[in-house]
Amino acid sequence: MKDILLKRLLQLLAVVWGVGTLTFILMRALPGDMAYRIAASRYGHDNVDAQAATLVREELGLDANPFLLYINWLFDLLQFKLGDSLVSGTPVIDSVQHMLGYSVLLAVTGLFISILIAIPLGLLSAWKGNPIDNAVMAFSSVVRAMPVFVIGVIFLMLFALHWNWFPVAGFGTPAHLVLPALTLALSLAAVSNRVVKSSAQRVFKSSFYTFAQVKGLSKWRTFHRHGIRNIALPVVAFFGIQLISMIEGIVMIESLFSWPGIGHGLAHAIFARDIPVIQGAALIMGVLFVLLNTLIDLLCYWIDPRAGDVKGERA
Amino acid sequence: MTELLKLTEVSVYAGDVCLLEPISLTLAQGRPITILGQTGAGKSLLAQAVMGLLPDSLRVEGDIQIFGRAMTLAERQKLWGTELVMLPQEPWNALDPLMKASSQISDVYRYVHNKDRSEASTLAQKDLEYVGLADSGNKRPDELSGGMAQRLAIASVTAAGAPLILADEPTKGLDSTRRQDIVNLLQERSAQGSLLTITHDVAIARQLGGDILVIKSGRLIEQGEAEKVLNQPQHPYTQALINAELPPQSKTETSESDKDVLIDIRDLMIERGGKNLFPPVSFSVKQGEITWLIGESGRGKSSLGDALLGLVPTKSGTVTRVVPATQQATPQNSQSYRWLKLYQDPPSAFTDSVSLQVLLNDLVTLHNIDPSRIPPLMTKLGLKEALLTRNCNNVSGGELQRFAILRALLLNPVFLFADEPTSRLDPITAQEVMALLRYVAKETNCAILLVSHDVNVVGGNYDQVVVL
Amino acid sequence: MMNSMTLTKSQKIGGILLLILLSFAISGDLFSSYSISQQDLNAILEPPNGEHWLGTDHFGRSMLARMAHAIGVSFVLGLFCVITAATIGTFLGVWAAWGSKRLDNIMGILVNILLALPGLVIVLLLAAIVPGSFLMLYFAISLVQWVEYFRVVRAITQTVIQSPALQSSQIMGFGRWYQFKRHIWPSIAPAVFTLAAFGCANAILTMASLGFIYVGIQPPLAELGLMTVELFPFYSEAPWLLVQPLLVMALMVLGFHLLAGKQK
Amino acid sequence: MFSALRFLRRFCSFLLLSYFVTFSAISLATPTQSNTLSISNAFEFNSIDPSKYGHVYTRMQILETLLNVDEKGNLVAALAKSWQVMDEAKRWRLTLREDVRFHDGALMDAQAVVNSLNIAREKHGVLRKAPVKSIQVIDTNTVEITLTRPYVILGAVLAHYSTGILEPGSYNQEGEVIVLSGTGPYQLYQYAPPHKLVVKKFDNYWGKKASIPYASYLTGHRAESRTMQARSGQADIVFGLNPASLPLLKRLPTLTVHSNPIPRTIALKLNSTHEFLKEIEARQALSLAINRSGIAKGVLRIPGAQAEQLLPASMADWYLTDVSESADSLAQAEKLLASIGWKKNAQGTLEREGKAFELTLITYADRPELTVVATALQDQWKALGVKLTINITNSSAIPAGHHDGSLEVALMARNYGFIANPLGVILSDFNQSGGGDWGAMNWHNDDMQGLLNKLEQTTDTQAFHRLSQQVARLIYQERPMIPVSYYVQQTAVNKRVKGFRFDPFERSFFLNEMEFVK
Repeated sequence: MKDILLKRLLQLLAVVWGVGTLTFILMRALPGDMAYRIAASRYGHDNVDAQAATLVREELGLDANPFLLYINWLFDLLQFKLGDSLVSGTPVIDSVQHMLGYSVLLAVTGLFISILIAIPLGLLSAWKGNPIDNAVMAFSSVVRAMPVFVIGVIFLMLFALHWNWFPVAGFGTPAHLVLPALTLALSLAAVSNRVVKSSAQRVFKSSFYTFAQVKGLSKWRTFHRHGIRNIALPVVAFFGIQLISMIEGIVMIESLFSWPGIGHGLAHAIFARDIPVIQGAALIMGVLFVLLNTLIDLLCYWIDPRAGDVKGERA
Repeated sequence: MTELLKLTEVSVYAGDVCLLEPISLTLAQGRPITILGQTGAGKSLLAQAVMGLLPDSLRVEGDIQIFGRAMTLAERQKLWGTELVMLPQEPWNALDPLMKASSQISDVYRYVHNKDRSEASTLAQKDLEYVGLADSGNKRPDELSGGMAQRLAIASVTAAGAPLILADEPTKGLDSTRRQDIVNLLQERSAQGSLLTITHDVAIARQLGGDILVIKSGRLIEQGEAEKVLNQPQHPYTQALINAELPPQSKTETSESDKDVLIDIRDLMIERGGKNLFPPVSFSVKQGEITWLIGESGRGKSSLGDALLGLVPTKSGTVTRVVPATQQATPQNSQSYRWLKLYQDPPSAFTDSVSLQVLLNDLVTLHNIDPSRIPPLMTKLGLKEALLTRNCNNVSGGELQRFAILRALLLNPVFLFADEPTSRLDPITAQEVMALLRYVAKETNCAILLVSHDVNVVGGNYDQVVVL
Repeated sequence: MMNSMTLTKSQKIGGILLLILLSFAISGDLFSSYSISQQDLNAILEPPNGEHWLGTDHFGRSMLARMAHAIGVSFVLGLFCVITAATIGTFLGVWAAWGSKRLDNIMGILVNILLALPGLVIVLLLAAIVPGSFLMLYFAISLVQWVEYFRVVRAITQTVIQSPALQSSQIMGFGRWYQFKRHIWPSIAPAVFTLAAFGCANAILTMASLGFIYVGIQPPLAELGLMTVELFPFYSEAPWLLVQPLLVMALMVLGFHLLAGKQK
Repeated sequence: MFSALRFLRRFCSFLLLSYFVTFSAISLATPTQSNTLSISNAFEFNSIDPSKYGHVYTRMQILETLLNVDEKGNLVAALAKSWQVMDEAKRWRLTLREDVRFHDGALMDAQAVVNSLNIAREKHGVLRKAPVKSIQVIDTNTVEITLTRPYVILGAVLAHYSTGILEPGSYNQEGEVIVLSGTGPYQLYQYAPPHKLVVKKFDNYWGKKASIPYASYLTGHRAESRTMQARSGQADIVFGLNPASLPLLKRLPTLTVHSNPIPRTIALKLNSTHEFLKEIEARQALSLAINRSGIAKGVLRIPGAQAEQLLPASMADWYLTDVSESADSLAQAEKLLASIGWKKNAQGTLEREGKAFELTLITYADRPELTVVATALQDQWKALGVKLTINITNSSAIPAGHHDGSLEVALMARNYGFIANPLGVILSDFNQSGGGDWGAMNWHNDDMQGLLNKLEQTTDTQAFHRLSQQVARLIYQERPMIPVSYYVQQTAVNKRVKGFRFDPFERSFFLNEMEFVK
């Protein structure tokens, strides 16, 4: 247990430094005059001109030598100061927290609903076998092959326009969250239900499972006592991995449902060369990633205390 | 005497291929039956058929009566635990890897006998003490040794109190001291009901008594009273099975022969997981001789062998390879590829991605060995030409081990570490492999370090014994 | 490689499916009388008819020509992306598992940093560094995808390295390349093919998500991912347009998935 | 003890708790669907500084300016009751309205106005470009602005959102806006940049009091989601509908679609010293090769929006009435290019002295129409023999390219109503240095300079008209900028809203004139 936490702490430091430096270098390498880009975002894209650019350049002192900028950026970092957004002037912490808060809310709800979809589907196709298994497999492959916004549009047409149950876009009330989260959940569940199925099949076929029934336990009791915990192990690890690959889907969903998340915000920040926001966002997402993965590791450790790299192997 | 189990003309088919020819037997209360025979002879198919655990691809013929009533598969499955149980072959993967030992047993009391939580755990603790696992209640299966896991399996399966117990190879892979406890435990647990055991270990059959059936490649060849079958075996196959058994060996005997020393070991110690595996040991391995290394499982026999091959670091002591005087110190014989190893589980020592022929060609091209040496060796090792076209998965364990020896011989080995080469093989093939090792040592003057439990397989084939 | 080459029935279907798509791409490119950029502003959003077998898009360009070209482009770039990601991932995975412990730790830290940075940020940053080059986008996507291969390959290689088979080859004097060819590759090949199956489709989907936020668009290039974004506004007025790239992508994924066999 | 299920229960309770916390803060607000007019538009806002996003706050009627403009572009009184222009437009005196209150209750006086104007002068915006000498208080209700040289469009500048009047307390010492306390009929109620803001009725507004209690502004990036908001009735008024959705929306009974031309033109900016573009014939040929009616009808789906001239007909001074579209313009274009030595090579691309006629066009994706028009242009110029590569990047690449001379061609949407009097924009787009960031580039024409200087001083309308017609003709003939089409703003208004009026200068949504149909 302790070494998991220690390893993750080390990783946290490496990630904070690595992400920061990487974004810093990459941002420096971007072509295009930064002053102009920031002016464009500040004063509206039709209203930017040389005068605005010079104003921005003086105000932000963009011509200082990059190494100096990097040093005092690192120095600020140590005091947890992320600086202010070049475009809106608000502290990076607030704008990222606002955007990230909504994205995390969407991600967590989406993941949670995807768990509610994937586990029954996976277990059902493992338990009932082929007619259902193939149907679920075909369904998952089709959903995985489609860009997320197509699923989003289908839900919108159905639930928002046809039956008018949920609002089409925007945020504010829980009703706004339903359709975006459902779209994200479906795209995640299409992948994770296959993992649940293969893990469940492995456990159902394993000899300790039949041996438990030979001991006299009923089918349901065997599943309850032996099935859930053994199936959960690879599934929980997979959900941890999915947290990372979720960002592409989130960007599309946020843009389609006008959800004020980080995905869209980050894209704008990169176009507008708003370096502090990008670094702040990438940093906080990196830290969040490490924390979530630590949580997943602890969960896995709690399920299967046999630490060690190779899970499931006899020691 | 009530009839617990009555089988009439029960046989098992895969499609139209008969894997187990018709067998009839009646298992009465208090009178155990033991089924003897080679591994893979279809014995365990019978037990699985009775339990209703056969894979879907197989079909059962004949009539199975339990407590005098013929039952369908579903009915038999309802009897699991309370009336009819089977002890699985591999104890490790028959226990839930994530569940503590005590709860594997307390579950049965709680959910089969509907006891409440505290009563179930006290009953479980009582069972654990009974099988000698009192203090390992909180351990998980992977923290138990083979013997402990088997005893836990027995305790948990018999907790439901089923009178009729089937045991499939209950002592496989265990060393002799452990086997004794397992058999006693089985006898006690089946005292009220009855026991049907399947094994290839003649000593177990002798100890259990009752009736014995001998099966050879799917066919019943002899049946009768335990003493009668064991003392006056009618069928030649049964005789071979019985006299393959010899008294156990126990103390170190060093060879006084004048052969040259190949490896000289001085107070060698190896450490694994922070603790020393065995006290400092010194002996020398002589050319052309077989050194038999024996000791408890987990005492580091394999590590010692690997240390001699330079695969494992040593903690202290010295291992010096003595270049034999008779052969001049050609660079050729000190090369590492003449120090070879035979493995316990033959299929795992080969890659299944290519045929054996390809593996052989690889070896020939690597060391530009003269291919004409292969046919005579093949005949000596009893390997058929057609064998080479298949890959290692669809070839028997015995043939694979002999193929491994062929590959070793092609490299004119100087030293061969045989790590339990026969434990996965049945007695007859094990004997053949042992004889071949004898031949390798004598003919090619190659030193062999043998690690093995099968006292009756090794027999007299050794020149010195080292006990860890 | 002997046994993994005999294709099961489903793998054959997958192969045929992909061949059909490829032949449609090549034949479409060669024989269609229209170029991918030839516009006819009086004939926009026409349903499939005699003249244009797959109808026309919002510029009046022949969808047949564009779809054929798009499949070709997406196939080539998808494969390029998969091959780069697979080679980098497999090489580093095997190297990390097989090389020295220190190297393994360094790789571990590098991978964690890369994982922590959301894939999209890396792709966006790289796309911004070399604007306009399409290959760079796919290279950026493969930079994000190689981590998957790395993790899977490293896990499998670690088990294979401790296997007796590899040890026996080592003792018998076989070199590392032989050990890789005979022992490591056959055990990681199925997993790599499965990842590759979805890798190609994911590359195209990432392109679509990029196109959704106006990155990487270069008229008149026809690429499946960007076409879905381009035709998306016409989903209610001309739904048969948006269906075509989606259908092709679904068939592609199905084809790759069947070809990779049923591991996952 | 069944730990897995217990864990799941704890996880759900944690999630529900977080829901309640996040949403309670927002859902408790009193605006509900019934008492709020919801508006959906494409543009974000991320600061309350009028010089940056003033246009959002004037449209939501929080912020007001001294002068206003009617649909025709004539100056109208607003916070300033009346104004005099003295000694050839070098001294302007404005008398303020007396009973105007700021949102925080303070009365508006000359001191507050001068303070706002002076701060606006420091920041980027139209006032900073005006040649202002001084802005002083004359008495509590009159303000005087003196200029270094005659500047006839100062009135239009004072109607620009960046010169909005805020209560002095809204600024901190450095002049940054910390509170948006304006004088409009609505005041800021909830501010969640960059996507949402809600305004509340301001009861003691000096003018026509609003009737709808709340109004919300939501940024919807994608046109498709804005269309759906209109269809589902979730948004009462949706601006910036994309062409593809018009046929469908027009058929819906619940809403009406308004099409209003606005003085914004999609135009091409050419680098007039570029070796391929320096001859007038080349620029005229490129303009002739454009199938403007096809683009308007097929691409923008607004038949009749094609633009032969830079400024639309609604700006009478700058619109030549005797100009018409020439037929078979592609043949004429080819003849023109042949006359200056261009010949088509084997691949169908024009060549002269071994150099192929290749250009790079810069445009930006923030306005979706631009990428689509660029793609159409690419194919039409390909027919002429000009190979065009399109580079979709950030809009700031155009002014940047203008200054470092790297720009060849750019496609943009120029708002000639940015300052109420178009002369303001013309002046900045065609100034002495050969053009402007968003205007011509390296186009040196002497009589153009003369005309513009005179125009700056002429206050008499006939003289102004004669001069502006000459400027328009020069631009039409020499083609430093090639117009493609005018903008027609498509707006969907839900039938439950009465009194919607569209402002062609996009300065106000006129929220206070609207009511809900009971």
